[in-house]
Amino acid sequence: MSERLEATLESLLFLSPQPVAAEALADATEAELPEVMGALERLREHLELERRGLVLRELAGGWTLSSHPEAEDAARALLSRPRTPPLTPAQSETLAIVAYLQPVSRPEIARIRGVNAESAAQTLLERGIVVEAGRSQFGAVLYRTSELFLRLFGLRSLEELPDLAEFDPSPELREELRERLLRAGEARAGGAVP
Amino acid sequence: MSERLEATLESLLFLSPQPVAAEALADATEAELPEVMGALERLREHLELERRGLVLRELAGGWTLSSHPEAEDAARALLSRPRTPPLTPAQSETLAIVAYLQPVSRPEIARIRGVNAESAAQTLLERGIVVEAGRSQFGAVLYRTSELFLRLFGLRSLEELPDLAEFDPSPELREELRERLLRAGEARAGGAVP
Amino acid sequence: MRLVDLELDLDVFAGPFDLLLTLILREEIDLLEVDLADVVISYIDHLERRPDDSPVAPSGEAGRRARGQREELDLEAATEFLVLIAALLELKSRLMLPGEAPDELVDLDPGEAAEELLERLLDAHRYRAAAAALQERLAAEAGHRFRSAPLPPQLRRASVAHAAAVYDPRTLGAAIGTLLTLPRPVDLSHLTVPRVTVAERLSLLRTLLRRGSFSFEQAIERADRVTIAVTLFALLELYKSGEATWTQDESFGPIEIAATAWPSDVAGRVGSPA
Repeated sequence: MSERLEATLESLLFLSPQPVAAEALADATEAELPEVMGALERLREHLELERRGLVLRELAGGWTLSSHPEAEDAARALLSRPRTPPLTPAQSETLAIVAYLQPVSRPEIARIRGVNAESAAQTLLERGIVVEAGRSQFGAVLYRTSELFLRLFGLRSLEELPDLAEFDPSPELREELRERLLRAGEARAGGAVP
Repeated sequence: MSERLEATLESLLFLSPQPVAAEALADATEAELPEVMGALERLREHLELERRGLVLRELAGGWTLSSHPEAEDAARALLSRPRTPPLTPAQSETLAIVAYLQPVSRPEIARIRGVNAESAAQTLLERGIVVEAGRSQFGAVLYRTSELFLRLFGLRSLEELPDLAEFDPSPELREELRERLLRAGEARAGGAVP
Repeated sequence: MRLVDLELDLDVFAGPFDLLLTLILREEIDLLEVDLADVVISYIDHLERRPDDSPVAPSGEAGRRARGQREELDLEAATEFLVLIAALLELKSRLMLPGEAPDELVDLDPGEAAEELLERLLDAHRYRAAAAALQERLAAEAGHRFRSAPLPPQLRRASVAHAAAVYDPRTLGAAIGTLLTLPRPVDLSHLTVPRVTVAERLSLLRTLLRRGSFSFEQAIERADRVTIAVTLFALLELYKSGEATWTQDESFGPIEIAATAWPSDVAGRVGSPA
């Protein structure tokens, strides 16, 4: 019976993403609190002695199972592979702006694209392709590309970004890239053409 | 070392939200596939013999840990939600047709059931049991079962579904139906016809 | 209820549903002449009538079981009816559509049609049995729950070591090229500068109002479309400020405009004797 209690507690903690208080475990298993405390202690020892892949811990909010720290490298290899679905046009544009102008702020990206850049920038941040790089003098968060960005695009350094001459619709203009992008963006957004 | 492999595999499967193929486990642990298969088998046996709260199973093309059924009452008490809400007859019929005929379109499902499959198909889609699978040559959306379907129904692959022929109506029923369609009226013919 | 018990009274046929099927399949009744909607209505009537016709059910456990059993039979019969009527509808619509060969138009091979109906019924039985088996499987799996938890924070960041070059840097150059393209200036040459202002039309309407009531037609005599629109706008302004109101007895009829009884610009007088 009490061996069964250990197993049931293991099941319950396996299913709970958050730590569970011993009282809640006692309620769910219809066992007495001291019984539950004893079973938890035995389960913890058992997992440790048998050198299993799980560790039982008591945290502030209650008891929780976690994976063994020794498995972390393998876990990273299995679960932390970069997510690389094809980039949407909004993501490509946002990433291109960050790549060529870095560091660049979110309001600037929005001005250049003529539309809100919120969700595309958020996705790039979450995937770790773009990272924060301090704040502008006006307090806006600045972005730059990450090392992961270089890897995913097969670049050794930012120097290897493609030369823009090939893609520039009016290469005769000699102004700075940032100025020209902002001007084109404002023309797109407001229609106020110079 | 190989004992460590068992523990690492347990950690990985604890962390993975989906079943993991043995090949992916071998990649992540930098072990050979036969070694991994052996370790998985030992882990499965160990969990069973030690009567632990976890069960290792091969499902949906990979390996996954689940809670032990004996803990189900306590799990229901603690988590206060069913594992998966039961299917209505309309939903299970629709699911059966998708499972055996996939990819299959909504009009085809309706043709077999004799009624519209709209709402049942919608619910199955929302619950992720069925997913879209492109379009038929006439432009109707096609459906197939998902990986979640295999997991929820405890199947390693679609091949494990029983042969549809097993559900053939008995020869007696078949004869009775034929009789009713073709000859039952014959006996009465003449009487009621205008 | 058994489907056998369904009695029909249609224009072209009176008798049990089963017999109708047989006669259709033997081409003694032309399917094109059968109003299938009436068959459906008869069936629904039959279903609704049934509880009153049935003998009083025994009470208690036995009664509950009997009722439960009957409901199951109903479900079976209902499935059968639905499958058959759907198949008949399909056959009928096929008969109504010209086929590729002209003689396909009215040709229904009774043997084939019967086989098709039988196959439909068998399929319905098969998939219902398969559905029941799936339900059982799902119930048997109920105790195997899966863990659903977010990854621990240290695993959530993508690891650089496992990154391969999957994206083409040229997409970035191309995106910048798109962003550098200036939009074509908007061509405004087709628009004419409005020559009439709301203020002008307001003062015209006020002048007309001072002379008494007038029709909208009078206010827009010889005016172009823009002027008509601006005049209407001015009229709405007058209505909003309470200076004028209008009546129109019928749609597209003349609009009569008159000053309101209590001009709002003399608010102090409102309520005092006129």
